[in-house]
Amino acid sequence: MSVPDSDSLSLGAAFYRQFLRHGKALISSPADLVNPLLFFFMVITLFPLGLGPDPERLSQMAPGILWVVALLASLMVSGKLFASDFEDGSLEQLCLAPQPLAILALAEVLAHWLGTGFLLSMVSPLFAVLVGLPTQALPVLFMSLLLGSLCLTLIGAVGSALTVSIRRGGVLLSVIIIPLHVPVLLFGSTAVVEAARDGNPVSWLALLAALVLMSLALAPLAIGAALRISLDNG
Amino acid sequence: MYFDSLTAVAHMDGHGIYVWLAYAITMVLLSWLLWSPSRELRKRKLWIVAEARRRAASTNATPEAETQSEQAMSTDRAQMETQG
Amino acid sequence: MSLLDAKDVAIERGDRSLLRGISLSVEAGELWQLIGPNGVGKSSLIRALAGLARLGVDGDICRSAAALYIGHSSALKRALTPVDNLRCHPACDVTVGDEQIAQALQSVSLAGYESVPVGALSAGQQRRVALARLLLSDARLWFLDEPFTALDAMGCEWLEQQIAEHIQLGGAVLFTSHQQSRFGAQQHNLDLSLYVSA
Amino acid sequence: MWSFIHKLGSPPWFFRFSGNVVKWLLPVTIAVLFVGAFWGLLVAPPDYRQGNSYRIIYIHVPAAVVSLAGYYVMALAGAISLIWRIKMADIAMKAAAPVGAVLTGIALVTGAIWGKPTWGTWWVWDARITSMLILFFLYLGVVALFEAYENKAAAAKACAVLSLVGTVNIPIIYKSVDWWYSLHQPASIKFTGESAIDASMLYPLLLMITAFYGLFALVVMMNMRADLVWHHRQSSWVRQWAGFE
Repeated sequence: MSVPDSDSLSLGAAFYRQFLRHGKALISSPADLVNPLLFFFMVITLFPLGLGPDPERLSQMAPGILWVVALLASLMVSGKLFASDFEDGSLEQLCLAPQPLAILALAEVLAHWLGTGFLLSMVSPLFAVLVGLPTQALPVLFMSLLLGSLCLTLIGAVGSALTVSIRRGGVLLSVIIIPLHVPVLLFGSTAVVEAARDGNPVSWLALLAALVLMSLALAPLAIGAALRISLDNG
Repeated sequence: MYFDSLTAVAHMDGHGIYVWLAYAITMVLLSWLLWSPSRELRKRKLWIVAEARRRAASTNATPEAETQSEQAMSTDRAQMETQG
Repeated sequence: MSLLDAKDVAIERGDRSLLRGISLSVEAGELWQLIGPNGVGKSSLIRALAGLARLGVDGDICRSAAALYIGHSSALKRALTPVDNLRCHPACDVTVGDEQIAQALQSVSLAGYESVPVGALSAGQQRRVALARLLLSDARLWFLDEPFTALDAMGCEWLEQQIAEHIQLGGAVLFTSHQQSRFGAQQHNLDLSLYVSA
Repeated sequence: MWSFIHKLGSPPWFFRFSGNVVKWLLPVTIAVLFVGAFWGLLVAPPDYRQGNSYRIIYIHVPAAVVSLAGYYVMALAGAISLIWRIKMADIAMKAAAPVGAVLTGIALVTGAIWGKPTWGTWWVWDARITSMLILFFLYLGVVALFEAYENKAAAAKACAVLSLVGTVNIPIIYKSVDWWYSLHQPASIKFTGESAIDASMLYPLLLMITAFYGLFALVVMMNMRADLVWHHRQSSWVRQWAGFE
């Protein structure tokens, strides 16, 4: 073995390395970054077509529309989170790594969130104008989607880890994950509704932040366990 | 007894249809819940007894009959498998 | 001091049991080849010994050293270059410098391909990038599942040399392969057909 | 005590034990069910505001209570199978999931039928019924996940993880739905505080709840017995059971 006695990888370095790996893979195919945003843009435009152009009615429903479509976009993207790792065999290697699988999986999920949910929340105020969301609600929309998309990505990652070894796992992912997205949707959209009505969105945003912290703490454990199980089923 | 006559029970001052519909659906579903595992258990017991008898028959049967009974058992097993 | 101890290992697939009663102890400097017909469960066993499969595996397996597993799939991201793939490899247990990677790629005769995305390489070349990991890891226990497939004569010869070198340095290698024993007397064989459960 | 728990894990012992329990529990549960239904339907007085449609509470509330408890039982079995790798817990979880789903379905259907005379429409988005609908989706998710896996041993472990994640989320779902829609009538039985309905209606309701709990345990055990016989169809104790009984 020609490797000099270099120090073994610290947890932080392994976390960063895994984060980098998923990030580079994501950036290398820009379509994966742009598609969710296009999906969000197009589905938002369906609502005025479906519900009629009356601005009064649209702006009243804008928070709900924006949040539901953001949830669907996150769901659509979650399926692909572990799919490529499962196919090219790097999931097996991940399970063999000396560092805990939950932490490495968390690194992958955060990199995936940056590429999808984070971009979505940056772009969402732009699309909010399409459905006539009052301008004073835009910052709260951004904040709620920023926090909410992280929570949705973490929960979606649990579903993705559970269904990665199933061939047509896409639809199944939605069936098992949508009930878990309900609290996030409720807190997020109510925060934006309160902001649009000049009410007090802070308490709802605080609840959303609490959900984010809970998911950050608990979801990786479930993701780690689910990945090991999916490997056995593959 | 709160109700004085049978018709009052059925009518329940206008709400009878809803109450009896709810109870009917619940009783049907509950009985299905109780009935399906016992049917499954009986079906599997019959299969096991049949397979035991077939295995006993095939041990003292001639080789030619052997392959035939073996083949019958595997198709039978496949059929059970799809249901099982 | 044995690097790998496996006692009474049984492998199941679905509720059908494939292998039973396998006991194995691999000492430092030993080379084991798992032999057996197709479908007897060679891959399942080597994955179980490497710690990849837990469901459907009974008996206790304990490894007292870091393990490196190379299976059929190359575990490489098609969009990344060989250098990025080797530097950020999920199971890589040591910090790997750029010159070590260059050395490894040079050793598998992929010198000019550092910046070509792995997706653009041929299957044989991708296999060699995956095998380059053997040079970049401190793991003393190697589990190689069909390592010689999709390798040309030169690749096989390189791999044999790496395995021999790893053995001398006190490592241990388990591998599955169809070809007959390539290392002659030096190699222990584990014939799985003896352990097939009825 | 521990040896009892330990023996529960061995299939032949559990099969005989559950066989005896089912023998006496089946008639008892059916009897209690009919007594409770008779009492609630015909003897108990109607509610002064809602009239006789209130009698649906005697099946709606028990189904809702037991379906929620059933999810926790399922998740507990999942946790046992994940942590101590006991195969019997896998079988228990697989048996509990469909029963819980059907009970939640019953709660939803009876809730909708109850809503028609009281609120005039078949479906009202009130907090309790909405939370039950989401609990129904959680159950369907577990059942769908189990069916999707080919390797049934991995399926049980995956469903265990999903039901544990679901358990963590249920209180949050119930609370978030409540805050989101806080108009619903307060839960009629508050075991802590004094219950909102008087004794003549409370006793049949408690009777029906115990009947539903008995029925849940009964059906789960019967499902488990059917699975055990199939999993161990080759082993001698099953053949002996099939041969002699």
